[in-house]
Amino acid sequence: MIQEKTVVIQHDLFQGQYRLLRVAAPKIGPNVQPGQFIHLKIPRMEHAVLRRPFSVFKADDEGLSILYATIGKGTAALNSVQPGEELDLLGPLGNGFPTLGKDKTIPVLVAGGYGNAALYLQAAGLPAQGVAFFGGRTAEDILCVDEFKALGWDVRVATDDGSMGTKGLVTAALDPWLEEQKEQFQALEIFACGPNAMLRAIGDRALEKQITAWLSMDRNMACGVGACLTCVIKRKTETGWEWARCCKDGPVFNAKEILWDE
Amino acid sequence: MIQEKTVVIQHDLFQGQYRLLRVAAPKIGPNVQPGQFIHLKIPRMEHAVLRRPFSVFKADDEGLSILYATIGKGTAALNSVQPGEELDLLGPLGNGFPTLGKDKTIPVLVAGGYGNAALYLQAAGLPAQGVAFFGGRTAEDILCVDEFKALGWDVRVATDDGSMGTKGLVTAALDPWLEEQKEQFQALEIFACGPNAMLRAIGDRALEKQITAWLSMDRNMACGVGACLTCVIKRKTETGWEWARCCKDGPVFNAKEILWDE
Amino acid sequence: MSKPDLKIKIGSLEMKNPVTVASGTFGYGPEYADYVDLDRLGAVTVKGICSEPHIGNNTPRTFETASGMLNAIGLPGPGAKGFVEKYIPFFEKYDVPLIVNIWGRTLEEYGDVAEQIGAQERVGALEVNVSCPNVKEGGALYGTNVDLFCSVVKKVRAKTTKPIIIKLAPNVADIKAFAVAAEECGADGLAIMNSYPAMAIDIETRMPQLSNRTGGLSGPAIKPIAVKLVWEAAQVVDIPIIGMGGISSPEDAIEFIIAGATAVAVGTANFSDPSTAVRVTEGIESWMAQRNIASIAELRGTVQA
Amino acid sequence: MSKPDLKIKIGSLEMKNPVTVASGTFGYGPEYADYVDLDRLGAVTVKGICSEPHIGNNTPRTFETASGMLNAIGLPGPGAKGFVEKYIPFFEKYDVPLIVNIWGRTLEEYGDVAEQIGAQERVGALEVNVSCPNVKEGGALYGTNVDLFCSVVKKVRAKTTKPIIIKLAPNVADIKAFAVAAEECGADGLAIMNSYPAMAIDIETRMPQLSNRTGGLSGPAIKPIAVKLVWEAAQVVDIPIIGMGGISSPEDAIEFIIAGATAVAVGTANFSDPSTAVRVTEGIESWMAQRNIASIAELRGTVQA
Ligand SMILES: Cc1cc2nc3c(=O)[nH]c(=O)nc-3n(C[C@H](O)[C@H](O)[C@H](O)COP(=O)(O)OP(=O)(O)OC[C@H]3O[C@@H](n4cnc5c(N)ncnc54)[C@H](O)[C@@H]3O)c2cc1C
Ligand SMILES: Cc1cc2nc3c(=O)[nH]c(=O)nc-3n(C[C@H](O)[C@H](O)[C@H](O)COP(=O)(O)OP(=O)(O)OC[C@H]3O[C@@H](n4cnc5c(N)ncnc54)[C@H](O)[C@@H]3O)c2cc1C
Ligand SMILES: Cc1cc2nc3c(=O)[nH]c(=O)nc-3n(C[C@H](O)[C@H](O)[C@H](O)COP(=O)(O)O)c2cc1C
Ligand SMILES: Cc1cc2nc3c(=O)[nH]c(=O)nc-3n(C[C@H](O)[C@H](O)[C@H](O)COP(=O)(O)O)c2cc1C
Ligand code: FES
Ligand code: FES
Repeated sequence: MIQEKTVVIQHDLFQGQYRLLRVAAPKIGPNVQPGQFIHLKIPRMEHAVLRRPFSVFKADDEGLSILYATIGKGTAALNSVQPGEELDLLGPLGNGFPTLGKDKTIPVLVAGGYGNAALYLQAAGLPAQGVAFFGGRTAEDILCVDEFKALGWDVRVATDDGSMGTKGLVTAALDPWLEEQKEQFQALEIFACGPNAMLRAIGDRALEKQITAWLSMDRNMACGVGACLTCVIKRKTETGWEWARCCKDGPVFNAKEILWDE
Repeated sequence: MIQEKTVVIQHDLFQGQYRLLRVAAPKIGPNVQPGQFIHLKIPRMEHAVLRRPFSVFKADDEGLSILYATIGKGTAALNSVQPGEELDLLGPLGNGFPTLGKDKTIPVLVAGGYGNAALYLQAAGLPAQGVAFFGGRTAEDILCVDEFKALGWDVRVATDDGSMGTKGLVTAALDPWLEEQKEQFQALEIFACGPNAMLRAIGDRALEKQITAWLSMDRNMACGVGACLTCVIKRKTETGWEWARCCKDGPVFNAKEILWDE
Repeated sequence: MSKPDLKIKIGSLEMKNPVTVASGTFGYGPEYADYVDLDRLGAVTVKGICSEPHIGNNTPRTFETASGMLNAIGLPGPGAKGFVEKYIPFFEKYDVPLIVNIWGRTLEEYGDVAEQIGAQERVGALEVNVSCPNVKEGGALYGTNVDLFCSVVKKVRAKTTKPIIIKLAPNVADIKAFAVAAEECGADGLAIMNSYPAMAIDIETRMPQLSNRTGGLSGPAIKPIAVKLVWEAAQVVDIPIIGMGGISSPEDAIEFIIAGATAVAVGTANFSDPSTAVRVTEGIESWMAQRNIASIAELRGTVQA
Repeated sequence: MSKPDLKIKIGSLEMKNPVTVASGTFGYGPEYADYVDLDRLGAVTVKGICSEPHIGNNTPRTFETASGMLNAIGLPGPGAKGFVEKYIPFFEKYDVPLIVNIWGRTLEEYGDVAEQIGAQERVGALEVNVSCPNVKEGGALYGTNVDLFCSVVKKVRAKTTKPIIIKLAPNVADIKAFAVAAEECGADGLAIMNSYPAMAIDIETRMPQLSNRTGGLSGPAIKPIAVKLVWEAAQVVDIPIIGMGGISSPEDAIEFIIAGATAVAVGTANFSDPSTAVRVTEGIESWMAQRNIASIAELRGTVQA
């Protein structure tokens, strides 16, 4: 884990409400594992005392990029950052996705909205390509389909309004496909990132069908390094549950570890 | 008094630490009297709850400009404002300089640092031109000499380090000249703007020599419109003194009204 | 979508909308009249008035801090008689209800000013600032000692039939005790909160940034403190509360109302934007309309806590 | 220009510089060790420890506000035994003094944890968080009732010979009474201030932004409140004070020292910049050197007020 003053290389509208931000980060970039995140200090936002966490979308020896949605004050302020400006990052943070558990496993990616920012490096790094399910409100929320296809993934899309792919939640596309895989659930391994409700739906299916599933959880964070105990998630233990820190013990958890609240 | 959303037309380094900012302000611009000021909301500085006051340097039917020194957080943040951006102004505020009291009066301007931002409109509007004394720490703090000369003023400069004009405070240039005018003090009328200590020195001389002098006072302000009672100055009354509001009752006061603190 | 009902009442004081301005941030009325149509406010609350004229503190009187400011103006003012002569006539040309903030250094002064101001027909309510040191009893603060506090409320109550709104000091361990005491002693409403005692020091000169050494912290910085105090007080009293502390947007005002406030006041935000109170009113109205909330009463105190 | 003397003492605890971190913002030590050389800190102060393990509150536990944040973490922790086993060994490889923040829900819990933690050689001092409700006596807060407060200080004093630093609650009318009481009951130092009770509400869901409904406000927003409390307390006690509340720069720290603090703690600012405490230390040193101030003692309490 490193605190690095990075320099913005590129910052463009990507699609809809999403922007792509690339920074030169020679210290953090080379150390990123798929599914890890960085904690970013928004410049010129002096009334904000907290950083903002973003999954690393892409990373290499020179730097890294994030793909983000503008949803509130911090991301709105981030919009005004220009190439050449300095950005203070902490990273790479947390535990990312594991690689495939077994040979011959069919990897399944499930993403909602910016969720596939967290999945791209995983998709690129896995030894095998499988099926990727992307969900979103509308076609504008379906990101990087071509990029995942170019990596060899079979991409299936669902949108709430039916403007692209199946109409409905991502499970509307996933469930029929899962049904087809009935005979080989043990051969599947799911990697998912998206809104909480989606992750829970995936977790439920994984448990029910005994599929290994890895969920990248999204929790409000303060420190991002395990010190403040803001971002806790209930993790099952032998005798009940304990708090696990999303930032430090996650953000990726095995679905069977998570105790969902009623 | 008007609250106007103005648009930045021009924002350039003027000289040294001084910048010139021009805005389109069709409502405020035409109403400005020499010596009045505007109260400016610094954009993108959400942790700052107060506006910042600046004298109007120039004004016309389309807009106005200010000439400002970068001295703290607010003016530093102002530096980043770009042409095209919106600036929220209150103005024109306060009571400016009166015109010459009598015919045949010789007007004398005395300015320290950005003080002559407040004096330019006065210099341009008076029916007669006289002598202008400009003081500053170094040559970089002596502003607009050519512009005042172009208006027909006899400009005399003093700098603390002697890098331009007389070495010393502005009074080092003023005093010998005043000495020469001994016979006709009643014919002089002083208009001054600058740091407090300078204004006091001018005020003292004015009282002693019975010269009419108008001082544009600089006080920390909150509301800028007379409501909060932050910016008060002791004004002599028949029985003692009362508080006058720099923003509303000033910023220009007759030197003989001011009760200086011990 | 019909227009939501924004009307509220504090005792006999009727306000067409729940938004007033905080005492001391809006002068005596005329100062902002060029920028704001006063008749669009629920009420105008003026700067604190004592029975006698008062000179206030030396300068510096204010200092900007992170998302807030300190003030130690020191309650200068023209006194009750001066106020009545100088400013009551100004309000004749407006319909807006007038709330006069009053204070004293002794019980007698509280009584005197309440009587003089309360006698004015144009005055809709008195707001009683109890954050003052009692000069007779060695400087103990009326606002942080329940017994002294009750004596003020009772004194003011005895001297006027106008609605009295007690403006509580925030720096107490238990605001509920003061809220209940005010109600029991005859208050018609509460105002929460006054600025919070605070200080800043210039490290180069080692002088306090205010001539009075300490002052009151106001602005967005204190909003979460104020919301909590309003929420706590609203649970223990039935009289209406005017919530204030850092309000600068309609959303801020709605947060106070959901916490339990009947009305709100815009203070420090006037300095940054004189149109805040009007903008807040319009914003509350459209926010409610969009959500089909028919009246302020439907919103008040509905926090799920 | 010789190097200024930054050393300070709190009872028998010696710190090579006056800068520590605020409890709860720096974990138990290891969490920030990748970013910060712990040995450059004056001391490490760890998250609050109770005698028994504790689960804390549900989420959401924090919420960002204007120049501040709310937290209601709820003091989860491994308990005294768990802390000793899990974290004391970590500190063996460092020289930095260790301050352990402790708390309890009953007097007995305060006593137990003080005894267990105080017995650890590696521990340099105990910081006693008194902002806890007393579960036995109906939830009254130890920190806002002088009698309960004294009982805690005396209990902890009786159970350990290590320096004890009492961390005062800010939400009292008169901090001086608590400062004096702590000194009289045997405290070696004071820590001022804890986060300030506060609240925020989501206006769409009408739910509090924290699962615990209310939480503590920290960060630059509260700095002027903290400076005043430190200044007031410093006038009435001789024991050293650790000042905290919104410190994020050397200048902030110097302001507290001039107000009367012997040491300072960096809290919320760690989240934004983990190197803050080190940056503050370096900044104090160079600021003093530039002004030929030879020691912290020359600076302390020198406000011209
Ligand atoms: C591990 C992790 C990875 C993430 N990766 C991405 C990504 O790749 N792309 C992307 O667009 N977003 C991502 N997010 C979400 C992103 O952090 C939030 O959208 C962002 O913090 C919103 O900030 P704001 O100031 O605009 O929103 P506001 O709502 O104004 O923020 C207020 C506070 O809430 C917090 N907050 C608000 N929404 C979220 C959220 N969804 N998750 C966590 N904290 C939140 C903010 O951090 C801030 O503290 C990720 C979050 C986590 C925890
Ligand atoms: C009537 C009037 C006319 C002015 N005209 C000009 C002008 O034409 N050009 C120019 O450069 N400056 C002018 N000033 C001064 C200008 O307002 C300050 O330089 C500016 O407010 C500094 O803000 P800051 O945030 O950079 O400084 P900071 O020191 O960070 O500000 C902190 C606070 O102190 C106040 N403050 C600091 N210095 C001054 C000061 N000298 N006067 C008043 N308030 C101050 C700020 O407004 C703010 O509230 C004028 C001031 C007044 C009262
Ligand atoms: C400059 C200033 C002057 C004030 N004067 C008074 C006053 O005379 N009487 C009073 O009761 N409160 C006074 N207050 C407190 C405000 O009315 C209000 O309670 C406080 O500022 C919190 O609201 P805000 O954060 O919106 O400003 C004053 C506040 C400020 C900033
Ligand atoms: C997330 C968080 C957790 C905290 N936990 C504790 C704690 O366990 N014990 C304690 O005494 N204070 C705790 N505090 C209070 C801080 O130690 C400190 O007193 C307060 O935050 C003010 O300092 P700051 O503004 O620099 O953060 C906590 C503060 C925060 C923000
Ligand atoms: S955000 Fe602080 S522990 Fe996870
Ligand atoms: S700045 Fe408010 S009265 Fe002058």
